[in-house]
Amino acid sequence: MEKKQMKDFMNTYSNLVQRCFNDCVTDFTSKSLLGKEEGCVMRCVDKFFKSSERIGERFQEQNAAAAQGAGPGMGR
Amino acid sequence: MEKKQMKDFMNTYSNLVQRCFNDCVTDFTSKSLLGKEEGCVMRCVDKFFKSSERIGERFQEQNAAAAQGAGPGMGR
Amino acid sequence: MEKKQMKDFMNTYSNLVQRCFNDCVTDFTSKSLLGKEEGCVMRCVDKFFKSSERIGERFQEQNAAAAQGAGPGMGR
Amino acid sequence: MSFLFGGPRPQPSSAEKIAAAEAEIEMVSNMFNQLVDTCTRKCIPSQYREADLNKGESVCLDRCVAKFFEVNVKVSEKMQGEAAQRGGAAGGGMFGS
Amino acid sequence: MSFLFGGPRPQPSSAEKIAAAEAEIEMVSNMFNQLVDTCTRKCIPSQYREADLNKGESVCLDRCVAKFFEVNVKVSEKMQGEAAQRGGAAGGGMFGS
Amino acid sequence: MSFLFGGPRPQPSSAEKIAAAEAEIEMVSNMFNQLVDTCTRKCIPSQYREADLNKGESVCLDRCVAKFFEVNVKVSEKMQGEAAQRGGAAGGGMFGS
Repeated sequence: MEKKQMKDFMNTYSNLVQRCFNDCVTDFTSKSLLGKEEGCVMRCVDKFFKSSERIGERFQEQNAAAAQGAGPGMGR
Repeated sequence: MEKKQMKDFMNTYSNLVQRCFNDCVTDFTSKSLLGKEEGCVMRCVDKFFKSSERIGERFQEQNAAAAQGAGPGMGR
Repeated sequence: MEKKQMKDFMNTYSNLVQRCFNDCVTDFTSKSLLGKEEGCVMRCVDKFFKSSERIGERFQEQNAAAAQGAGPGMGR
Repeated sequence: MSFLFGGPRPQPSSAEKIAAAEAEIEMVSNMFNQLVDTCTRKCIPSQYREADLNKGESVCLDRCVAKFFEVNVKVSEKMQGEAAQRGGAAGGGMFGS
Repeated sequence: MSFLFGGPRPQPSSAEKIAAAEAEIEMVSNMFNQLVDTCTRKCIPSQYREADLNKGESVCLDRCVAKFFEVNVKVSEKMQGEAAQRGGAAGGGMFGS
Repeated sequence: MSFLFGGPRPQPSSAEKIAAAEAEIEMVSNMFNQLVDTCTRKCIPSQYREADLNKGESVCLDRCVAKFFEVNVKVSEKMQGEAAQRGGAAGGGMFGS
């Protein structure tokens, strides 16, 4: 199960890098990151973690509500 | 192998939900699904299964043809 | 590990086919590949391998540099 | 994820129970990853002008999660309904009622 | 999927046969999922105005599947050709002739 | 991928070492696939007018790889920094300093 956790972490990390790279790095006339690209990547990472955290909170609430309201009544 | 089937089913289900959500749910000024969003999702699911079924039929025909016409002759 | 290699190969192959199909095949008024679609697919495959090769070379250089310059100094 | 596996069923063997539990864990984990992917795409502009979530983005994420759950419920109810129609008496299938 | 594994080869061991069979099953399954993904994207507009496939969509799906197979054949022939050129006499590789 | 696992740590058990090595191999392999996917999307126009890489495309790929590594370094440094702040003395975590 620890292996699974490491894999999950790796996946999250890879997706994060790919997304932030994709969204922020668009200039290939230079070989090094531009200042604005680096800033964008840093904010992208921050924002991704804050978003994931907020989504995680809502996700747990919804899951808890679904578990309680069980069965048919929960789909409203 | 049963585990594999379950996994495949899960993947299909997840992809279906993600696609229909993505294509149909675009309004985030409300917290509940709008009538038109729900309708869109339902038609999306129906259409996805009908498409998969049709693609599956064609896929099997092509596979059978490939197996028979074997080798070089089959690529026409 | 050989199984892993086969899987990797399959993944590469599938992604390649999907990408070249997606980018090159856009006409569904005919049942057979058009000449220009086939040409596009062939060039797409060639270009994909040449790109992968070049990326692989750069990737190894960067990895080697990272391993040598170890730790803090490498991130420039 | 009770809406996905709900309803009474014939008692499963313990191997089946474990497989179902593992599948459920993976399902929940996948669903969460999809949620993050989908809702950030829907709610967070890709310019990343600020590191913090602003009010509008936060509210959008909350609503996106709620709607995503609702869609899951609707889709799984629909699939259960159809499986029940087809499967009839037999039962025991993935979405058997 | 005979076009992917075609041609005479030195007899493989049974472990190799099993591995190849498993790989082929997974390959076919992946290919089908890709087909569904790709061809629905190409042929089904994302507004979902109707639950049924209309005539145009149905025909488009049929042609899409046919063309997808054709592309698979062309690509694998191309790769086999190149592997044969490089590999020369030795053989036994994935796409060995 | 030393920037991902860098820095002194308490000696790990050999099982941990093997798990870390396997994870690293898979990580590198995934990263390479992502690189290919991302950089070809960024640098190769999807019309495929010619089979060869032209000068502009080649240079774009080189720079794309360099920038991708740089982003990996920045992101992992950032995550290590934050993990260090939170984790404090304990250490031993994935990104423990």
